[in-house]
Amino acid sequence: MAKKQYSFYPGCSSQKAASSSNYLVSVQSMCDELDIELNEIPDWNCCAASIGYAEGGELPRLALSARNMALSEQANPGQDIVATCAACWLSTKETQERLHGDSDLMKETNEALAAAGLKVKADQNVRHMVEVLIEDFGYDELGKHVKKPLEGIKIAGYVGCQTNRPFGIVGESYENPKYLDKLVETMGAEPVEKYDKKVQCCGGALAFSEPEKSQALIKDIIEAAYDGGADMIVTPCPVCQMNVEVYQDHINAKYNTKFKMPVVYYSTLMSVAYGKNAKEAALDGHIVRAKKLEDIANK
Amino acid sequence: MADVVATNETILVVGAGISGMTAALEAAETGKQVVLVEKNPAVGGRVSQLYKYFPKLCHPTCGLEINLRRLKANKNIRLMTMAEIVRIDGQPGDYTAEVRVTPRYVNDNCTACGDCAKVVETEFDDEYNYGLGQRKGAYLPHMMAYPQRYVLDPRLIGTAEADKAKAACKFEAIDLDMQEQTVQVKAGAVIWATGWKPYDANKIQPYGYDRIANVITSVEFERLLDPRGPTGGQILRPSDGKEAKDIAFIQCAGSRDRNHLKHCSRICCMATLKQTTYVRERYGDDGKASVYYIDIRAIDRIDDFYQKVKEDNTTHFIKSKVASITENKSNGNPVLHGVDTEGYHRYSNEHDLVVLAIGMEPSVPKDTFPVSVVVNEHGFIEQDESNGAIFAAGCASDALDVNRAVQNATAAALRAIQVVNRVAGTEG
Amino acid sequence: MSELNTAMVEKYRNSFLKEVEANVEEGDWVKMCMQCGVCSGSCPFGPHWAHPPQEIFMMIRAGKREEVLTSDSMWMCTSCYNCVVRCPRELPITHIMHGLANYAHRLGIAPKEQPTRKFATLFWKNLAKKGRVNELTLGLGLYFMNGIGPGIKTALKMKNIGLGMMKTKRMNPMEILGGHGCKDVSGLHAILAKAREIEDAKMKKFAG
Amino acid sequence: MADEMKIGAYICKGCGLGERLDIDSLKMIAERESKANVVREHEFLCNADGVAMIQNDIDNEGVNRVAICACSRRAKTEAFSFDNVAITRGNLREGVIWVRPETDEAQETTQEMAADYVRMAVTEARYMTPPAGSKEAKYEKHILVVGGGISGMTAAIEASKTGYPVTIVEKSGQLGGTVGHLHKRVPAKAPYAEPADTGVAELVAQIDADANIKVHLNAHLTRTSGAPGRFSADITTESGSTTTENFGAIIQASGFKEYDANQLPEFGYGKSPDVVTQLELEKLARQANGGPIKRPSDGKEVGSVVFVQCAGQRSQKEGHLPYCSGHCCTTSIKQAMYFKDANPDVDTNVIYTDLRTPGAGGEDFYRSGQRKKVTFTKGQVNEVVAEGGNLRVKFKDLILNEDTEEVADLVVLATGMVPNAGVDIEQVGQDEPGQWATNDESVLNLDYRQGKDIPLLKNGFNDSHFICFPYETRRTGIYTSGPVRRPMDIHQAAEDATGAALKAIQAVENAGKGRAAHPRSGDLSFPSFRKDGCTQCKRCTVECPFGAIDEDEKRYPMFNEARCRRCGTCMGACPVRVISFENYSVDTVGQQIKAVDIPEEFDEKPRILALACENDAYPALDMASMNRVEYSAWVRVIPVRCLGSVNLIWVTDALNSGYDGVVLLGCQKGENYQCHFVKGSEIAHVRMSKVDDTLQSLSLEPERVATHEVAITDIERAPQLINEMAETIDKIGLSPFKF
Repeated sequence: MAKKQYSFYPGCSSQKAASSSNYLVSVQSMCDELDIELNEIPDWNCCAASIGYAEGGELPRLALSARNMALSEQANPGQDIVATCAACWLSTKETQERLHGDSDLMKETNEALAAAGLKVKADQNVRHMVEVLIEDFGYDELGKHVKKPLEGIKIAGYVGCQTNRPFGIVGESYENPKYLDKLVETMGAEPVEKYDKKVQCCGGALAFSEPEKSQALIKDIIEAAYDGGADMIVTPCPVCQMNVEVYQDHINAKYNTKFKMPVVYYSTLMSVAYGKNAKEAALDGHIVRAKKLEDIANK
Repeated sequence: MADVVATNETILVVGAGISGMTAALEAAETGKQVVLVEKNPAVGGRVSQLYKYFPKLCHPTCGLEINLRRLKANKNIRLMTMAEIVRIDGQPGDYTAEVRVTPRYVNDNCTACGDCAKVVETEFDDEYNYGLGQRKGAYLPHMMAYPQRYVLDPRLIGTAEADKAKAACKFEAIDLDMQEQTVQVKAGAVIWATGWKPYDANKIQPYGYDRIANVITSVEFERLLDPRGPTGGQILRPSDGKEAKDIAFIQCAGSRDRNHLKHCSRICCMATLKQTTYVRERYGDDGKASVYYIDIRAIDRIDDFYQKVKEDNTTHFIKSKVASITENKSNGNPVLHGVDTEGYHRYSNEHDLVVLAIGMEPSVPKDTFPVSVVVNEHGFIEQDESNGAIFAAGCASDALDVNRAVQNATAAALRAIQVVNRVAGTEG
Repeated sequence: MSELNTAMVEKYRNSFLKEVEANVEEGDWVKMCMQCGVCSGSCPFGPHWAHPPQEIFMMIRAGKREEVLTSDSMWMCTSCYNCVVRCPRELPITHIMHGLANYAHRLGIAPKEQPTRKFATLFWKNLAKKGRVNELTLGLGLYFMNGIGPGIKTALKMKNIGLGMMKTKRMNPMEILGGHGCKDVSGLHAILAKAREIEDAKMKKFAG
Repeated sequence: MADEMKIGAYICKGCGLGERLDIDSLKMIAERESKANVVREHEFLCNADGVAMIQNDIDNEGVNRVAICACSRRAKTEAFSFDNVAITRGNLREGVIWVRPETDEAQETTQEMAADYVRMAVTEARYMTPPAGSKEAKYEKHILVVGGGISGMTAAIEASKTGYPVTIVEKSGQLGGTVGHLHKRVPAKAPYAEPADTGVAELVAQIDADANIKVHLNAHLTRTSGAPGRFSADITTESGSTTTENFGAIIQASGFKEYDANQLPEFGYGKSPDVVTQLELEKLARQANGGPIKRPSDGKEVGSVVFVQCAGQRSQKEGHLPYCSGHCCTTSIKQAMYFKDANPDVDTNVIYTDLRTPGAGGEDFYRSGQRKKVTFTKGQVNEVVAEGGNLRVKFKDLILNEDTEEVADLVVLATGMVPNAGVDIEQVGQDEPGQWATNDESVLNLDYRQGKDIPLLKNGFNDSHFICFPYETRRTGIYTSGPVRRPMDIHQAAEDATGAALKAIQAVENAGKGRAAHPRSGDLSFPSFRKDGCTQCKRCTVECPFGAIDEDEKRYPMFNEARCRRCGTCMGACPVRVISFENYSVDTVGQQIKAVDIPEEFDEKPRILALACENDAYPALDMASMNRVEYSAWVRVIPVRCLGSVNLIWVTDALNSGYDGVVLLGCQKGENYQCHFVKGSEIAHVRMSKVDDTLQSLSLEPERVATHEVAITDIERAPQLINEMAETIDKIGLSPFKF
C-alpha cells in the first residue's frame, strides 16, 4: 500500500504533556506501522469543543473551526482533515456542514476570517481517525499488520457519544455500534458482547462542572464493563478516556466500589498488537496501568 | 398459465390482497374480464394474517371466505399466483404486461390431500407466521389458502425430499421439472394493488428489536393470538415461552419519524387499541396493557372504540414516545425509558413483552416500480393524469385501513372500467 | 447586557417564540416540535432537568420567557446528541439548548451560580487567550471558580488525580507559566472580535 | 330445464376415500335407494378425466342433476362447475374420513356417515332445479343520485364517464353542497403543503357540459318505489311540480349538517359573534378572499385566533357527538393557514387533545402548518368567555399541566358532522298501504313495507358492513356514499362516491340479468311464492333483512325479486312453507333430513342434525377436518345459506323422524354482527328461543335443540359443540321417536 497522507488536527488535549498526550503517541506508532503520514495543520487552534458555547456565541465558535479549515486548505490542499479527538472532529465537521447549509453563515464566517487575512471554502472531508482506519484500510488490512495478537484479553468497547452521534461511523447504528468490537477482534483480543453501556454518556465536559452527576454515569460505564468480564475498556475519545479513567478513586470512595479498570485507546491496542514497545504504545501514559497489555508489549 | 387470454378490454389487477381482490371482484361482477396477478402462492394478502379486525373484532377470514366464494364462482377472473409484474408498456386501452411466473412444482391435479407434506421432513421459517414458526418444505400456506393447492419450497428441488414428495403423490400433481416462465398479458387498464409491508423493526435501534427477545412487532403479535398460530393462540413471549400478561404497546414505531417513515400509518392506533382487547380477552383483570403514544388516532366514527378501551382499568395510556428499551438481564423483561410528557413524569417501566405498533411501508420501493406512475416521497402512488390507465388501489395509494382500502379499490375498479368501456365503445 | 434584555422584552412582548427564532442558535426549529418527548427521555442528565427539552419548547410557545431563560435546565446538556439523533422531527436539540444558554448568558439573566455556566465561561476565556486550552490553568480556574475556600477543598480532592496526571506526563506544572498557544494569536483575536461584532450587530438590530 | 329429471351420482375414490370406504355399497345406495339414474365411481374425480366423464353424461346421457360425492363443496369448486345443471356435493372427505379415526371400531359408523351423505346429495339434487333467473329482470341504465355535493357530483360524473346516464336531485338551489361554501380545501396531492382550490367550480362545469347528467335543483324525492332495474322516483321541486322518472339504481349522497353549536354555550357560542364554527369561518375567509380576515363583531382585523378542536365531539356528554369527525384537525390547520398566509404575525393556536392528521398527506400538512408557525397546544378547553371586546379561552395545558388562558380576537369551534340520513325507521314506522304519505324529513321516501329510508347502524349513520363490504346497505340497489356512511373528508368522499357509482352500475347490470347482488353475487335463483296457502302473517315482510318484500292492500306479500339477496330468511320465517327457491327450498333441505337412515333404537346409534351457516360455521368444520379434528359420527351436517333461512319445520321433522338432537350453528349477531345477511342469525336465535313449546308438545327435552354463534375461526369449538350434543344425548338418552 502506498503512503497515505492526511491533514492532521491533533487538538489541545493531545499536545505534549496534556491530558491525552499518550493518545497522540500511540496514534503515531500506529500510523508508522500503517504508513500513514499525518501533516499537522500549522498553527491550528482550539475548536471550543462543545462547552465554549456560553461565552463564545455561535459565530465565534464556527470561526474557530473555520480558521483551522482555512489553514488546512492553505497548507495541505486536497487532503482530508483527520482528527483523533472526538470533540475536535465533531466541531469541525459540524462547522463544515453548517457553512455549506447556510450561505449567510458562510459569508459572515469568511468576513470574520478576513480579519486575519484568511478565507475558507470548507470543501475538504473532515474525518475521525477511526473512519480512516475502517474506510481507507478495512479490518482485513488492519489485521495483516498484527504481530502480537492480544490473546486472552477481554475488552469492553466504549464508543461514547461524539464519535457516534450525530455523525458516527458509516454503517454503524447509534445505539449499538460494533466497530470497536471488530477492531478488538482484529487485534486478536475478545470483545465484551452486549456491552450495553457502550454509548452511554460519561458527562463529557460536565465532568468538571458537575462531577457528582457525571461520576454516577461513569460508574455505570465501568460497572457494565466488569459485568461483561472485561480486563480493560477501549475508547476512541480523549474526554471519555480521561473521565472514565481518572475518577475511579472518587467513585470507589463514594460508592465503595473497587474499580481499577484500565481505559486505553484503540491506538494503544493496535500499537501493542503491531509489536510496538510499551513506550511507543504510551502504556506509561495510563494512571490505571493496563498490565495485560504491558506483558504482551514487553514480551 | 402460459395461455392467459387477455385483450385490451381486460383489466389487469396486480396484487390479490383485500384491495386487489375487491377491485378484481367488483369489476368482474360488473361483467368485465379480469386477470388477477398475485406474487404469493395464495390470495388474501396481509389481512389473512390478522387475528381480528377493528372495530368489530370479527375475523378477517370471514370476509375472505365470502371473497373466495365470489372468486371461485366468477368465470370473468383469471387468477395467476406466484406471478410478478416485470414491466408494463403501452398506453391507456393498450398495455402489455410482462409477468414472471415462478414454479410452484405442484399442478392443478393437487387435491390438497396433504400426502406430500406427510413425507417431507425439512422445515423452513413460516412466512405466514412472520418466521415465528416453521413449516414443512411441502406446504399449504395456510388453512384458507386459495388456490387450495400445496407448494413445494424451491429450496427442496434437487434434494431427495423433493423426490419423496413426488413419490407420495397419487395424483401426479407434483412436477419437479416446472420452470420459471414469462407471460405477456394484454390489458386496457391496470389496477396496482401491491399493498404494504411492515417497516423493518431492526432499523428502530433504540427499541432493540434485534437485541431484546421480548420486543416484537404488532403483526407478529397478531400471529400469537391465532389459535392455529405458532403459540396455539397463547400470548407466549419469545425469550422463555412464558405467558406475557403485562404488555406495552409502542405507537409510531417507525411512523411519523424522519429517521424512518415520515408519514402516519393510520392503522396503528386502532390496531393497538384492538390488541389491548386481546390482552383482556386472554387474562381478564389479570392482564395489563400500557399504550405509549404521541396522538391516539382513532379516526371518525370508531373513536368510541377508543372511549371503550379507555374505560378498561387494565389499560393505561402514556403520552410519550419511548426513548429507549433496555433488557432486565435477570428475567428478560424489557425496560422502557422515557418521559410522560403530560406534566413531565420520568419513567423506567418494566413489562413482560413489548409490541411495536410497526409502521406501514409500501410493498414496492419508490425507485423500483416496473411501471411509470407518479410516486410521492413516501412511496405511495399519487392520483395523476400522467399515470394513464394505471390506477392505484388500497395501500399502494396511501396508508389505509381495510374499510378505506376497499372503498378505494372499488373506486379504482370503476376508473379501470371506464377505460375498457371506452375501448369497447360501449359508453352511452 | 440587561438593557439588551429589556430591549428584547419590549420588542417581543407577546411572542417569545419569535424572539427565540430571531436570536437563538437554530431557534427556527422550536416550532417543529410535536411534543413526543423522546428528547426528554433520552438525556443522560435527564433527572437533573427541571424542564426537559420538549417541555422547554412548549414553554417557549406558551411565552414563558422568564422561566425558560433563567432556568438551569439548558445548562444540563452534556452534548451527547442522543436527543438529536432520536428526534422524529429533526430538531438540532443540542444546539438549541446551547443557543438558549448562550442567549440567557448574554442577556445576563442566566443563573449566576450555575457551575457549567461558569466553567463554560472559563473555558472560553482560557482558549480565547492563546487560541489553545491550557488545561492546568483551566483546571485550577475550575477549582477556584467558587472562591478560594471551596477551591482549596476541590484542589485537595483533585490532588491525587493531578499527581497521577503529572506522573503519566499528562499534566505539566510548567503550563502555569504559559504553555501551548497559537503563534498568530493576534490574528485569532481579530477573527473572534469580528465574529462577535457581527453577531452583536445582528442582535442589536433585532433589539432596536 | 323442461326435459325430465336425470340424476347422475359420482363417487370419488381419491384422497383415501377408496381405501377408507366401501365404494361399492355407496354406489349401491345411490342406485337402489336414492334412485340416481347414472352412478359412477372414479379414481380421481376432480382431474380432467373425471370432469370429462361427468360433462359427457351431461352432454350425451341427458344428466341434469349432478350429485358429486367426493370432497367439500368448498374444495375443487371450479373443477366441478357445470353449466345449466343442478349440482350438489356429498362431503365424504372433509365431512367423513378426515373427521373419523382410521380404526376398525370406527369403520362401521364412518361408512354409515358416508352412506347418509350420498343419500343426502342425491336427494338434494332430486329436489333442485337449475335456476333460470328472475322473470322480473329489467335493464335500466339510468342512475339516480340524491344530493349535489362533492359525493353526489363525483358519483354522477364518474357514472356518466362509464356510460350511464344520471339524474341529480339536489334540495338546495345550487350544486356544491358543503364544500361549495368553503374558501379552500385541504390539499389532496403532494407536497400537501398549501390549502388548495375546492374544485367545486370544475365539477359543476363538467356537469353542466355533460348531456348525460340531468340536474333537479330545489328538489327532493317525494316517493321512491320499485327495485333495482325498475326504480321509480317522484321528484318534487319547491314550486310543487312533480316529475316521475325511472332508474336502475340509486346513490344516496345526502351528506351531513354541521353540529348545532348552540349546544355549546360553555364555549361562548351565541354569546359572542366572534365565536364561530369552522363553516362560519370559511364564510369570513371567503369575504376576506386572501386578505386579512376580519372578525364579525366589529370588523377588526383578527390578530389572534384560537381553534378549539373536538368541540362537542368525542364526548359522552348529553347532546354531544360520541364520535370523531375525522376532518376537523386538518381543517383547522388549513384555516390557521388562511390567517398566516395573509399575515404571518397573526397568532394562531390550535388546542387539541389528540391531533389527527393521518396518512401521508395528513402528516405532511401538519408539518407544513408548523412551518408556517401555527402553534399547537395539547390542551382541554373548559370555557370561552367574552370580555371587553376580547375572548378569553380558558384551558388546561396538558403538557405544562396547568390551568391557563389565552386572549384572542376570534375563536373557531371544530364542531362535528351530523349525517343527513333521513328518518330512523326504527322510530318512524311505515304508513299502511293505501294511507302512504310523503314524509318531509325523509331523504328517499321509499314506499317499502319496512320504512321510508335506509336502516341506521349507529349514531345516525347508515348501516353498512363497514369493514370488508362497506357499500352493502340493507336496501339492494341503493348505495350510500359520503358522510352519511361515516364522517369523512373531501378526498375520501370523492373516493367513496366513485366506489358507490361502481356499485350502482353493478346493481344495474345484475338486475338486468336477474342475478343476485352481494354476497350471493350471480345467484340466478329467486324466491317463488305460492299465494294460495299464505295466511298473510307478515312474518316474511317484517323479517326480510333487506326490506325486499312489500304487501299489497290485501296484505299478501309482494316479492321484489331484484331487491332480494337470496338469504332465505323469508323461507325460514314462513309458517306455511309457501316460499322457496329453485335451488334452495324447504324440500332441498327437508328431504335430505328425511333421507338420512335412522337406526333402530336398540342399535344405540343416535343421529344429530347440524344445520351450519355456509359462510362461517361450515368452513370452520371444513378446516377442523383439514386439521383432522375428530367429531361425533352421529352427526349429519347440512350447510344453509343463513341461519335465518332455517324453517322450524326442519327441526320438528327431524325430531319427529327420530333424530336425537339438533344443533344450529350461525354467525355472531348484534351490533357487531358478522352475519352476512345482517339479521339472519339474530332472527334465527329468536325463532329457536320459541322452539321449546314445540319440544314440550312432543314431550322432548329442550336440550335436544341447541343454537350457537360460531366464528369461522372456531376450528376447535365447532366440532366440540357437536360433540357436546352427542354427550347430552348420552345423558338424556335416545329419542323416543324411532321407528
